[in-house]
Amino acid sequence: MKLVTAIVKPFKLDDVKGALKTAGVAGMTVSEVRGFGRQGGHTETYRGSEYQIDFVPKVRIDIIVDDADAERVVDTIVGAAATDKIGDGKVWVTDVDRLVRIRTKEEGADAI
Amino acid sequence: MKLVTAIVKPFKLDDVKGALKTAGVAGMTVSEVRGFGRQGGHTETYRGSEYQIDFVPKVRIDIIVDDADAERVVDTIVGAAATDKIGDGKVWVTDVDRLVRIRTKEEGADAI
Amino acid sequence: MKLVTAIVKPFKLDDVKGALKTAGVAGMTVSEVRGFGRQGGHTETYRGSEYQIDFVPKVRIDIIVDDADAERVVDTIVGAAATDKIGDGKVWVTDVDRLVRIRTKEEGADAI
Amino acid sequence: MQSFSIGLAPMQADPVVTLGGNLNLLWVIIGAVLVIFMQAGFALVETGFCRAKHAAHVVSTNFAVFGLGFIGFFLVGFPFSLSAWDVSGYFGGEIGAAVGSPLIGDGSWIFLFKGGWALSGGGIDAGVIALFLYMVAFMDTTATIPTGAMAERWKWGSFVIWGLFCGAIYYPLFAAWTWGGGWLSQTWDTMSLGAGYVDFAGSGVVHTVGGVAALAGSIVLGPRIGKFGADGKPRGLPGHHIPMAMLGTFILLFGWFGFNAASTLAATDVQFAVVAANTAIAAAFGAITAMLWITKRTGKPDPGMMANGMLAGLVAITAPCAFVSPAMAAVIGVIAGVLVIEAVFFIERKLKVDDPVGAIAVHGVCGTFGVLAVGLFANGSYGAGWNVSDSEGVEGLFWGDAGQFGAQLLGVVVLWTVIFGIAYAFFKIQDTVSKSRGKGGIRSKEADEINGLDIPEMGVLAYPEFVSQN
Amino acid sequence: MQSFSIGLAPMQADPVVTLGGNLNLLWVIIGAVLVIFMQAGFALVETGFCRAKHAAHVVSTNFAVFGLGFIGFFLVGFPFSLSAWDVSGYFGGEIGAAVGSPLIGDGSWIFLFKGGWALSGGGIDAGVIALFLYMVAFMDTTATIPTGAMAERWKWGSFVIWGLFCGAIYYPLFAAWTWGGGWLSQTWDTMSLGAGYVDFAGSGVVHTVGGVAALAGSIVLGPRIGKFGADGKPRGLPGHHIPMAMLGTFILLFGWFGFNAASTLAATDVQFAVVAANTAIAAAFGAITAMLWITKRTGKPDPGMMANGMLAGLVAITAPCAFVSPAMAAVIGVIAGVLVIEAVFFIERKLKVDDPVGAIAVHGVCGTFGVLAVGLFANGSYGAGWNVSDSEGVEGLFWGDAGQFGAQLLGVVVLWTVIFGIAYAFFKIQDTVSKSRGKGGIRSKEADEINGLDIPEMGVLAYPEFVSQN
Amino acid sequence: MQSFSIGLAPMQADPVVTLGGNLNLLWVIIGAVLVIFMQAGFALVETGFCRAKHAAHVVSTNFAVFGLGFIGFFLVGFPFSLSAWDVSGYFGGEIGAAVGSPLIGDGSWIFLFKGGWALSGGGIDAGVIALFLYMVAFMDTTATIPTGAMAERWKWGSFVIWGLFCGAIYYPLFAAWTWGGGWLSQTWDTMSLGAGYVDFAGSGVVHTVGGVAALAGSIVLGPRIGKFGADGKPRGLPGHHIPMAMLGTFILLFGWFGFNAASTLAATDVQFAVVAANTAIAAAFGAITAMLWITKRTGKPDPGMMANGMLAGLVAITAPCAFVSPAMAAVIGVIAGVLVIEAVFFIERKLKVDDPVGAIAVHGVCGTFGVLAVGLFANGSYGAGWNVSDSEGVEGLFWGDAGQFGAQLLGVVVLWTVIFGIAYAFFKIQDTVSKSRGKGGIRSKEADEINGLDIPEMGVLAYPEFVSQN
Ligand SMILES: Nc1ncnc2c1ncn2[C@@H]1O[C@H](COP(=O)(O)OP(=O)(O)O)[C@@H](O)[C@H]1O
Ligand SMILES: Nc1ncnc2c1ncn2[C@@H]1O[C@H](COP(=O)(O)OP(=O)(O)O)[C@@H](O)[C@H]1O
Ligand SMILES: Nc1ncnc2c1ncn2[C@@H]1O[C@H](COP(=O)(O)OP(=O)(O)O)[C@@H](O)[C@H]1O
Repeated sequence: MKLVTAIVKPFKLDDVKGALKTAGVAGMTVSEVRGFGRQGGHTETYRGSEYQIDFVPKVRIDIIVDDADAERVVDTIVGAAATDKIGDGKVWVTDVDRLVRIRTKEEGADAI
Repeated sequence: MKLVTAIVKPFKLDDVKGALKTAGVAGMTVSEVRGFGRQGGHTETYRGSEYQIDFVPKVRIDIIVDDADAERVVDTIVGAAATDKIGDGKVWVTDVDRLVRIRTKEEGADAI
Repeated sequence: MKLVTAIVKPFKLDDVKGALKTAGVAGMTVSEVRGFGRQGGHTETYRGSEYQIDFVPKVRIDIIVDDADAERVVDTIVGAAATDKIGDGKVWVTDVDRLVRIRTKEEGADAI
Repeated sequence: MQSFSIGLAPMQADPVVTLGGNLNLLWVIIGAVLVIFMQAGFALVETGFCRAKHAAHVVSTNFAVFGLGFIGFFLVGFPFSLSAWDVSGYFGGEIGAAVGSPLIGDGSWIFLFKGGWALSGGGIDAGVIALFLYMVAFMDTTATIPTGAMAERWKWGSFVIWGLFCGAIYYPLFAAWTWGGGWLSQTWDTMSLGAGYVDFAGSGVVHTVGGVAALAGSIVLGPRIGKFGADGKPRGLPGHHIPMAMLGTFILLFGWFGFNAASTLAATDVQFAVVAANTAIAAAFGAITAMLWITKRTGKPDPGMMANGMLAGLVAITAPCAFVSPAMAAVIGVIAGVLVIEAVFFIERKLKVDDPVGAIAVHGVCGTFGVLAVGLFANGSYGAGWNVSDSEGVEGLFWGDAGQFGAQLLGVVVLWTVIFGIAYAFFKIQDTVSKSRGKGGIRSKEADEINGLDIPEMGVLAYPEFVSQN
Repeated sequence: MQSFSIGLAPMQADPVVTLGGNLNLLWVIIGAVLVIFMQAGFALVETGFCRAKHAAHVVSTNFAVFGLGFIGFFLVGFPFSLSAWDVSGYFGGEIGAAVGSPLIGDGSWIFLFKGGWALSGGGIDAGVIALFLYMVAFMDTTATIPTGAMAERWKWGSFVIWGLFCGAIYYPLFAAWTWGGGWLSQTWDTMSLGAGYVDFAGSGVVHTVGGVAALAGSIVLGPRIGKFGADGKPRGLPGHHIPMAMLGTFILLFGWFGFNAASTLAATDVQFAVVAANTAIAAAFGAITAMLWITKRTGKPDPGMMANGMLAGLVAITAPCAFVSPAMAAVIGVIAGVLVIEAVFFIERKLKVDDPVGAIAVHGVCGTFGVLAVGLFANGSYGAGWNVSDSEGVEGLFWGDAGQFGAQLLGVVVLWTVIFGIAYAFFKIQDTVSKSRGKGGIRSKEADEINGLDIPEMGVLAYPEFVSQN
Repeated sequence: MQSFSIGLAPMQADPVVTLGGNLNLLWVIIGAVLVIFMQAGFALVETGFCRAKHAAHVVSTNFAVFGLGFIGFFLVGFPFSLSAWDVSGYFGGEIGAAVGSPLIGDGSWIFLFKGGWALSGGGIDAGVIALFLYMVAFMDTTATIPTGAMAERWKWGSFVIWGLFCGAIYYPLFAAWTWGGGWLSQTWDTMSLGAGYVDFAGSGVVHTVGGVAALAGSIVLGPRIGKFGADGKPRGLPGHHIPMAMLGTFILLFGWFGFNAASTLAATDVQFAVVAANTAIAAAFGAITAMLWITKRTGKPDPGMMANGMLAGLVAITAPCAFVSPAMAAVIGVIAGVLVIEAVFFIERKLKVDDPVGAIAVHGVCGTFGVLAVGLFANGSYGAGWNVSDSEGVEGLFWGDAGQFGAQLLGVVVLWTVIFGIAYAFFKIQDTVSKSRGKGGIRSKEADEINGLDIPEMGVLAYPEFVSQN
């Protein structure tokens, strides 16, 4: 199996989730993260003193998929998350050795 | 080394931590995540209008272990996190190339 | 490509970010996590009853890098995050099969 | 309150009258202080019911509107509306004589007044200044109502103009007509309608006037992104801090006693005690009725609707509070508790208007009900000589005076046509001018709305440290 | 307060007496408004000390209980308890005469009253209505005490019944016996105990009555999941919002001045100033003593205990505040500051009862101490003719009147047997009936308690956006 | 307020005078209650402007300082400063006579008083006790000002000593000199300066005294880690809860009416109404001016500066509020709104002093401006016989009395030399002693400051569940 990890803009989460559902993805895990990259941050002032906002809020999505589905899932995410503006984020794939569903102890593909 | 990642129900964190301690696991990293899966979400109404709660709060646990311990650790988590109700979560294992303990610069197994 | 993951002390984030910038790292993703390890927790009392604080706040940094840069990036983090006190954290490296930049659909090294 | 003064007759010499006047002056000042504190209540209710990414913006509009409206009212709003009101009778006779005179119209057909600009010039004494302080607090309540309905998408710069406009011109109009001695208060004479248009503490003057502006502003702004689904159905966008909204509601309840009970302008008029109790009774019945009604409608006791229910009862009892019995106050509270929920549904589902906090339903709809309630439930036991009329006590339809109901109905029509029209014109013109100037109108940029108004508009997040979802 | 009226003698004709009556009426209304605002204080303290996942539920119980108790008291609670109280003497003689009469018992042995249901019917005037408003606010304080002790595990539906029951029946009983002219207030006559049972502003009538209900309810509900470890040791479950709890405590301090000082029912009785100061003194000494004591006991100045310490001082001084000197008020505050902490320890560690906010220790234990404090520290300088007795001033044991202490002791026994018994029976019966109906009792479902009551019971999270741990 | 009593002449017999005295007593108590509530405002402003990891510590210092200062003032502070103040004239003549006498100095050169320790001993009556309650509330305002400027790095143990010291000795000094009848109030006699040093409600006595202590404390503590970059430039460290700070500001506005308007000590002196209005006017103009000025300076309407602007207006009008016209109150508000921002910049950028909440700029700088404003804008229409002088009304420079400006200037010099010196010495000595004892000084440990003071100092986090960044 593969673990597909995506960093996307928060307001895009709904679209991505929708697209993945349609693409038959049964589950995913999401977390709030902060991103730093080309999009960069900006300087604001608080009570007259400047401060840096380096990080931009992003959402991280982790999805375990069958090897066969990895490519399709990545493309689905890329398609749904794109605004074509800087800061859209990244998607990457890593290899998973083993997967277990806690409730049923099923392993591998059955556990997805 | 291996990275064992588990998604469990928040109120199970204490049990899992306890079981892992007993199993000799010296450290772990935990984060608050939101899960989407078979457990599904539900619809509520706020001021008379419906809204979807798609994601369920979950806890993510990341543990670096020696290759030899991976299986035992996975089983320990599965054992401790199970409520046999839908939404118990998943555990997966990925391969780690390199590990360093920042404080001592120790590498590999010594760094765990 | 490689995924470098680091768990560091929150107040060290600025230093690490700075060092990575200097080292030419263009982007990273950060999240708030809680750590458990040798540093251990402590017992406090609330309204006269004791309670355990098992986890220490930590920051997680995920960075996708070119294979060639992995080592240098790890060393940079280790150098910048160290306080030589217990609880400094870990850095680990895992392998990445595929990377896509959502905005441009660029793949691999170009997507970093 | 009413135009012109009843109460203690001015008898310079009598130390008891003077002391009674001191007592009344204190009561009015305490009332003003309580009403001013309501600003905090509005700020918390509106902020709590909005989303975290806009919280600094929403709370700041509520904060700034106090000063903006205040300045407009101080400079010209008070003179325009209430400067000709003689309150010396309440304050012992020696202070509080009118400083103003008609500006537009005369006799029973006055539309605006003049005199006492910036509380300067002759005749300004402790009595006039006390009246100003109490009245400026009422005006600020009106000014802050639209900040709730228009929250999460209103440009700071556009909002600032509203604040000044409301204090200087918008609020003063209807206030002049009702309390200042203007034409509506004289309809007992000009149209022989009961005791003329009667609004004891402002269901109309303050709440409906604010509510129609909230509606006008929300229409011009349009709904928040994501409020209505592709199917046109409204979607719930939960407020980010329920305890904050609940605290705000309690603060409003607290301040409302100054709003209603001190509107006797006299502690020597023991009716203020009845007014205070009726206020609490309507609030309690409104809250519980709304709790039960929303449970019946959607299955759970939505905290937001409970809070709206209490406010609905408070708004509805504001006009009739001095003229009805406690039992009738309970009835008014019950009706308001149901009405506010149905109004929220109607506004969202039928009108497709987005009001994040329910300001239109609470202040506009229940305020209107309050005005009519005077014409229905007033029992004639209080209000003899109201509006310097020959009335022996304000009496509603159910107690036999159809004329009074007519007066109230007339006021309602004016509120929903003339006053709503002025508000709509104001926002529409402001929006058009801004667009024609390439400034994009009174609504904030789409990107800002999506990411939150706090950083782009205020430069700070409400909660820079708390990690939040969406 | 006491049963029946002293103060100004009614002299219709005299304008000074009338004006004095107006001043007193205003003071009572201002007092009522301050006490009503205490609801916000309770809501914040209780919500702040609970966990985020239950916050919308806890704040909503505190919000709704105001209206639920109010309605019960409005319809029948006030008539049952205080309708025969003649307060005309305070209000200038022309208003405030009693509207009720004995319902059960007569002479010095009255248990319940009747008359003035829903503030309707003859004799209801501004004076009676003012008394109602002040008294309903006291009742609501009692009603909201159990919402703290029973928080995080109480089913909404069951809670609603409590609110109505407390306002209609539970609170009125002891109030009738103490302030309404009931048998306890007559013990100076029937048992020749000092001036009879004396409770100036309600350490017993309000706080202990609420505190014993909190204990009864917590026993029936049982502790929260995870409160006691396998070893039976209590575990700390930190409150989710300390600043919220601190703000709540300050609001309670603020409102308490209305609670105690306005209980003279007269500003013409300058003792109200002494009462106000004694209230502040006990609060200050209670807070600082608790801060030092908890530091001594556990090593750090726990904010929660500091807050409880101030409330402990306030609760304890409530009964004796008019009868003791400032220095004695300080002593009472110091004792309360230690007592509340030891009581929390005893309740958790020995009784194994779970009270998330310390309501039982603060209101039940310190309220009981306050009642006894009258019988110990009252110095005889105030309270001549109290309870229409022949007493020349309420005097405690340390000043020589053992009888007064006897009266107070009797009251305490009644509170912890009869009143506690009624509360326990209420919750137990409600629980049993619900279970027998297959409704699972008054405690919320285990799964709901684990995941938080907000979504299942209220339909919304208190903080839908903030990411939270556990 | 002023030293010694004017107002109603004592005429035992006359019931109208007695009743007027009751009314005034009530007004003073209500004023005291409002000022006490300001503690909640300070707690919220200071906590909201600090970072989440210190929030339980900051809110707890604000909570505890109320009791600590109170105890010090109760035991010795009040006797030292105000025990010789005869207020019987305000309260009808029968109560409120002075209980104290000079301790150090005599005639027109008194520095400290004695008598009435712990409100015990002869002569203590409702009038004296009312004065105490009102004055202790003023003292606590001073005591809580440094908790803001010194926040996030102040050791709990060191803070506790400050609280006691401020109530017992620090605050009483200048209060004795200004209001107690001390030497500064007599400068009309000793140096023939106008009506002597005049401070109606405490821009100097309360706010500047607190502000200079805030400056002294911040200097001794040094800036927070990370406040100044390597380049020496100040860095913004955003407050963690803007709505909390805004609510606090509204609560302060609310309480300020008790602070200023009740300082007439008499509702029979109708000037209290003018004072109340002037207070609101300066607050409104201060807030809006600051909003515009910060937008001009940094581009956006920083909520923190808007809040500071309102407080600046309030602090500045506190001394002159009774002596100036409404229009002049607006001018004072405008000046304060600009002044506070420039002062914050100066303190941070030039003095390199770190004040997380702007307490030095708001209370110290604008308080000083307020003191001088009396000497500039007072129009002579009020204050005849002030400080028992022969003045026919306090008159500022612009109205022709240079002497009055001289008196005010003298007061300012004393504040910034003697009083600042005492505060600096206190903190410096405390720090040195602690270090010499190996206790590390009054500043908290570096590690604690970095991780947050909540756990190490208080044992609990303010928000144990909310996930937060940094
Ligand atoms: N090298 C990287 N490793 C991990 N995450 C990255 C990396 N580069 C960017 N990101 C994440 O992707 C987000 C978007 O990247 P950014 O460079 O800002 O724009 P774009 O995705 O258009 O190139 C960043 O906010 C960060 O969260
Ligand atoms: N394919 C997946 N990839 C990543 N996380 C998943 C995936 N499927 C489920 N999860 C996580 O596991 C949790 C539980 O899964 P769910 O399907 O709801 O129940 P069960 O674990 O019993 O099958 C989800 O809330 C989600 O966090
Ligand atoms: N085996 C592990 N797997 C994952 N994270 C770990 C592991 N051990 C430690 N960590 C993380 O590293 C942090 C520091 O580790 P700790 O043992 O406390 O000190 P040190 O890094 O000095 O050995 C922990 O708080 C935790 O977040």
